[in-house]
Amino acid sequence: MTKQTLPNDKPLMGKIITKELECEDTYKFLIELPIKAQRALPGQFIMLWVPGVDEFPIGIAGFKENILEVGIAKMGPGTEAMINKQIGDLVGVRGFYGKPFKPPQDVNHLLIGGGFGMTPLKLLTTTLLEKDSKQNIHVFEGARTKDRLMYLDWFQDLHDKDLITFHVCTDDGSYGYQGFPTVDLENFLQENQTPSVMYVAGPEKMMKAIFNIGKKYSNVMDMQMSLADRYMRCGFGACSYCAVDPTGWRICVDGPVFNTEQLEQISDFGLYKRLESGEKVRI
Amino acid sequence: MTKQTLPNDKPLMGKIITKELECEDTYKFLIELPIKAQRALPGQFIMLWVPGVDEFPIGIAGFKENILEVGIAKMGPGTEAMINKQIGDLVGVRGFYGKPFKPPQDVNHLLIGGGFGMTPLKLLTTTLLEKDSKQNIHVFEGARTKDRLMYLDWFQDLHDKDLITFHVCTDDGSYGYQGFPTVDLENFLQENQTPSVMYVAGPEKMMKAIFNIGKKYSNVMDMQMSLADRYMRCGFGACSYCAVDPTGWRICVDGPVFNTEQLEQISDFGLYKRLESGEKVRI
Amino acid sequence: MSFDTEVGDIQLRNPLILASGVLGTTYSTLQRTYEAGLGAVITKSIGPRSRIGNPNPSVFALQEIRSVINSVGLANPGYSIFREDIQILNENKIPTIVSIFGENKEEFLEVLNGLKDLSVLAFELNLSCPNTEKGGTQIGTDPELVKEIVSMLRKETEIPLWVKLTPNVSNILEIADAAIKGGSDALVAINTLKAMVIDIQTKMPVLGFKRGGLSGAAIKPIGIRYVYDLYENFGDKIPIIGVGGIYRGEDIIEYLLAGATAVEIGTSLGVAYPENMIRFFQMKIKKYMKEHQFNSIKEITGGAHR
Amino acid sequence: MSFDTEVGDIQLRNPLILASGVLGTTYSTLQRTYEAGLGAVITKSIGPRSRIGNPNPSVFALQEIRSVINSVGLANPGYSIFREDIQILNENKIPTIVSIFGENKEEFLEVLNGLKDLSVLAFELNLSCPNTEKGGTQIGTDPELVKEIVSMLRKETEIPLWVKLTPNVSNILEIADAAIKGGSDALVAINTLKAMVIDIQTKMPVLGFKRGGLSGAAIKPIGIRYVYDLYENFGDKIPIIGVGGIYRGEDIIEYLLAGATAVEIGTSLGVAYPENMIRFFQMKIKKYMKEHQFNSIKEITGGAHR
Ligand SMILES: Cc1cc2nc3c(=O)[nH]c(=O)nc-3n(C[C@H](O)[C@H](O)[C@H](O)COP(=O)(O)OP(=O)(O)OC[C@H]3O[C@@H](n4cnc5c(N)ncnc54)[C@H](O)[C@@H]3O)c2cc1C
Ligand SMILES: Cc1cc2nc3c(=O)[nH]c(=O)nc-3n(C[C@H](O)[C@H](O)[C@H](O)COP(=O)(O)OP(=O)(O)OC[C@H]3O[C@@H](n4cnc5c(N)ncnc54)[C@H](O)[C@@H]3O)c2cc1C
Ligand SMILES: Cc1cc2nc3c(=O)[nH]c(=O)nc-3n(C[C@H](O)[C@H](O)[C@H](O)COP(=O)(O)O)c2cc1C
Ligand SMILES: Cc1cc2nc3c(=O)[nH]c(=O)nc-3n(C[C@H](O)[C@H](O)[C@H](O)COP(=O)(O)O)c2cc1C
Ligand code: FES
Ligand code: FES
Repeated sequence: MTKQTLPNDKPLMGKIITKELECEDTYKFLIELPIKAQRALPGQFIMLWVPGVDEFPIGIAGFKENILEVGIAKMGPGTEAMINKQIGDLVGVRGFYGKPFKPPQDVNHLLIGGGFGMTPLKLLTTTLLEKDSKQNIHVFEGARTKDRLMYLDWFQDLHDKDLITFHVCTDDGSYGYQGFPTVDLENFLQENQTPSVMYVAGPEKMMKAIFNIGKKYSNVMDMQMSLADRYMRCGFGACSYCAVDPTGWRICVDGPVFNTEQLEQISDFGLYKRLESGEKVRI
Repeated sequence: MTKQTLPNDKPLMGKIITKELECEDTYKFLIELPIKAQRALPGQFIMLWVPGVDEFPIGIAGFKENILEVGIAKMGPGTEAMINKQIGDLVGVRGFYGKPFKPPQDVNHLLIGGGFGMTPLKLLTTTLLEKDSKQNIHVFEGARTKDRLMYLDWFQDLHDKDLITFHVCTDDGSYGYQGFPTVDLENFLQENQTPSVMYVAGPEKMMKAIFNIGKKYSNVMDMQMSLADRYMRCGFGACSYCAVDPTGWRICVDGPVFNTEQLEQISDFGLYKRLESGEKVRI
Repeated sequence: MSFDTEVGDIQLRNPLILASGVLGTTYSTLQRTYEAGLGAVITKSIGPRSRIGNPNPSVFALQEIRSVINSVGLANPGYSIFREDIQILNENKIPTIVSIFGENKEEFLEVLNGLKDLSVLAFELNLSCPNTEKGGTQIGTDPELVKEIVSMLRKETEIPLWVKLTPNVSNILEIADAAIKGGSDALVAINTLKAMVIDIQTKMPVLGFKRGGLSGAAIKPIGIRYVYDLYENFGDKIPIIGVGGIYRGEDIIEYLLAGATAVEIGTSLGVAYPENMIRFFQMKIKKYMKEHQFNSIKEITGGAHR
Repeated sequence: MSFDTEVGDIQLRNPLILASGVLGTTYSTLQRTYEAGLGAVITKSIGPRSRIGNPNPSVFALQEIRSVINSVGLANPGYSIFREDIQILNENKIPTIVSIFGENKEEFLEVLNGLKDLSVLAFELNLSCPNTEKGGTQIGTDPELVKEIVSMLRKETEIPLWVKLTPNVSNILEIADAAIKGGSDALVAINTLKAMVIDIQTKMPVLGFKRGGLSGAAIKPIGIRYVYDLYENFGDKIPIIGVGGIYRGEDIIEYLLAGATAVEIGTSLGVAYPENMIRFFQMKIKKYMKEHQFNSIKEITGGAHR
């Protein structure tokens, strides 16, 4: 039976059917779920349960019928335990949770990310490419070094096929141009006066910097940013540990993707987060 | 919203919108329910809650959209309390419960009843008349006296319109022929060699007698009888207070309507019932 | 792969047992349910005297939470009459557990002595019904009384005694401990939870007795918790039987993993086609055992304790 | 017709209160929920020290029974840090009740004293959380300790003290009586029920803490029962606040009829659009009051006791 979306229920146990090193310390997993669903929207996430270890939010990189793609970057014990899982192992999935990116029609789509922020941007790219008319898609990815560029081959391949423009850079110049993605981004915004929308996912401090850049350009119609530096428990809006001030928006259901207008209202954005205890600290 | 049938849930509160004396000590009620359902099947019943007094099974005499018709005969405190209800009062309805009569095609339909047994037979008549082709419907009703003939006008009217044949009798001859319905029934079965199906509802001892008559006639293809002399609590098969031996059939879900083959297997039929305590006693 | 189950010294063909009070008022429903594929059946709780129970409404469904509330109130014909039903079950070789209750020690004793000559697999002591004024929960929350009653009955018969525990208690372990000390052969958890439904239109409690007990899917997470706790503390001492909210084969496995040796199923069999439910239960358990390479039910028991 | 509600001396614009632990970890979610139309909000339970709570999974839904199980385990920043959030709520004039807990008398005292200078509508004493090793349920099932803690805190402040009761208890009336004798200003019933979920594929308890508490629709009939029982016994002495499984306006009415003066709502507000839920609640209550010719909330309270 194909459901509209997965039910908000206890973890659904899925089987790992593919595990591949995607880039340094980051693995791509395909997880086969026991229920089919129509689709996951780009920007949505799941709560991933590594049995006996931890449960944490993970962006959706792809989804088809009942095969879920995620990309896991090693951070601490939870992600490490996931990375140590083998094909055939079971993990729990709750979701799909959260509000997605909402790309409007007839704009330049500027996808900007780094690290595991590339996972929702991958699904966003897939979704944009599925649209009837040719979309003007620009992906800006940056990392310390080539080995840390996530989905490098995948985006490069789309670029080579002329389906997207891939603006790629590294701090050390080991791939693409040397520098930060914001360089090419600003170049693009200066050269193209047609309306653009930015979709950003990555470390919150980086997003805040990009937000400030975007605000300078009147051809930027909207900036949609996925907040991921927040501790989550429930994923569906109950516990409020993921909330931002002063709006009281929970990033699990009111986000994780927020638009320009919303980001303006979130005073915590790029500055503060809450710990597991609820204590507010500097990011 | 129109449901397939009503949900098996806590009592649904319905408003009494019509109350009419139907015959001696017996009232017809129309109850307006807050949910629409597609249909009730003839032979099905509800659990009627008279708030603060009692809840008991009551046959469905008619149902359309969300208007339920029942006929209540005064028996004891519960039915009396119902009869004392006024228009606008609320009563609780659970159901529809039970297996219905299952009239086959191309037979003589012989409906035989007495007392409140006429309520499911009324709905059965309505249902048979709704069928495309003209049905050969014979209704046999008997009572002590004219005042106790339930739905007399309704059946007489259908008879006068030549839609059914109404065989009516009273013990005292105050209406119809003097005697028991079995007299006309046997006449009919002797004179008509075409296949007939009997549908019977009334006191169980009477039904047992009719069952024995029916068995004598090879043109009787089936006898479907509605058992109502059983104490019920749940109405949906949980408590088993309504069960019959030795089959363990619960009249609330395996019945109340049983066919010839089933009735043959019910050794309690016409002989024993269980009290509220579960104790088995002679009927 | 085998479904064979041992609850103490009792051998069952599988771990599925009909819970007391559902389909258990007549020998014929008990027999029918057993023949549909259960391992054993438990009668409605039987007391010393005929009781008509509480007024109706006394059983209805709460659809949204797949549950039932009841206040039947131990309506039963009394042991001296119900003997006849048990005798027929004996003749027909139906593995029968008789649930008994009393308002005090003496009544428990009377009922046990009135039935112990029959062929009864076990007596289940209902110390936990929330739907009567006396007995039931009052007894089942008092460890002293539990121990006293169990040890008293223990002296009267060799037939295994199962103690059915109430979840309406501050510390179920204390009661379980008392039951074990009294000589109980198995612990059964859980009975229904104290509950109530009010109709907002008429502003009346819906149950004729006003208060009732909640069973069905809503209580499964509660039953699992108690079985898990009991197994953790007493799993090496006494078999635990899980009850509460089983609607699917998966739920049975969950109880076994929590520590149950066998399970009782009530509400979900109180439907039009209990035969189908039982078949589904069995199919699912078989499939699970195959997939997880379990050869016996025993191997599953307690699997979640690691 | 008015929604005005009085809980003892406290005036609320309506009887809907956010239950502790849902949307209550930050001033901003509390403020947002209040502004959506509640009468007051209750913070997450605050203790003496920062606690990171139990490992994840710690909150998930049980869809079929419209419920949630949680083992958050009182993760909170401690009163000295959470003061800041309360201060913002004070500045913004949000009627705030602060839920507090401790593992013993001294800790309760410390937390109360650390917050009592703030503008707090009431302190709700969480004597009933099933998700911690110490405190919580252990305290809430011991009448002596309840009385002692309440009377001790009573001496320290004029701010009303509400005692939140656990349903995981043999005799809730005994605890309620102790709370009243200790000087409680209101009784709140119920907290979550002890529960657990095991995943049958991995054979593991799903919650990181293994055990948790059940909330949501499954527990409504249980909450109604306790509120009814409490009102019957203490309704003339103390206001009772109903909590547990409220998903609809109808459920609120049911609690009021059972004897509640006001209600707390948790799980059903922990959704994407709490604002809509609150609007639906209000619409339904208004409609009901009109149809049944109630002019005030007070008139509904206890209506099922006749
Ligand atoms: C919406 C969202 C989407 C995400 N998508 C991805 C993704 O696609 N791929 C990926 O690799 N990572 C993703 N993350 C981050 C991922 O959840 C953390 O890396 C993971 O929780 C770290 O856990 P750990 O045990 O490995 O490390 P820890 O040592 O426990 O923690 C490392 C960091 O992760 C944070 N973290 C830990 N637990 C949680 C939690 N329950 N909720 C939120 N943050 C937590 C900690 O606060 C800390 O900052 C996402 C996070 C969010 C909020
Ligand atoms: C399937 C079925 C359909 C019925 N249809 C109708 C109908 O359409 N119209 C009608 O007037 N009556 C009908 N009855 C009978 C009706 O249920 C009883 O007349 C009613 O319960 C009597 O209740 P009382 O309080 O008035 O009388 P009491 O004095 O309590 O009892 C009088 C008789 O009714 C029986 N009775 C009482 N309570 C119940 C109960 N919960 N379940 C079953 N029997 C009970 C008693 O055993 C006794 O024989 C039906 C019964 C059944 C089983
Ligand atoms: C209608 C009904 C009647 C019950 N009667 C009894 C009883 O007489 N004795 C008893 O020990 N338990 C009785 N119970 C409780 C069940 O045996 C069982 O413990 C409880 O319903 C939980 O299991 P379930 O969710 O599978 O129904 C009754 C339950 C129901 C629903
Ligand atoms: C995620 C979650 C966290 C909770 N945390 C607390 C808490 O910290 N203190 C407390 O007294 N109750 C807590 N509760 C219990 C609720 O306040 C409430 O008593 C219970 O959930 C029943 O109400 P509901 O069904 O409306 O949720 C929590 C409940 C949930 C679901
Ligand atoms: S994670 Fe619980 S509200 Fe967002
Ligand atoms: S009335 Fe309960 S089983 Fe038939």
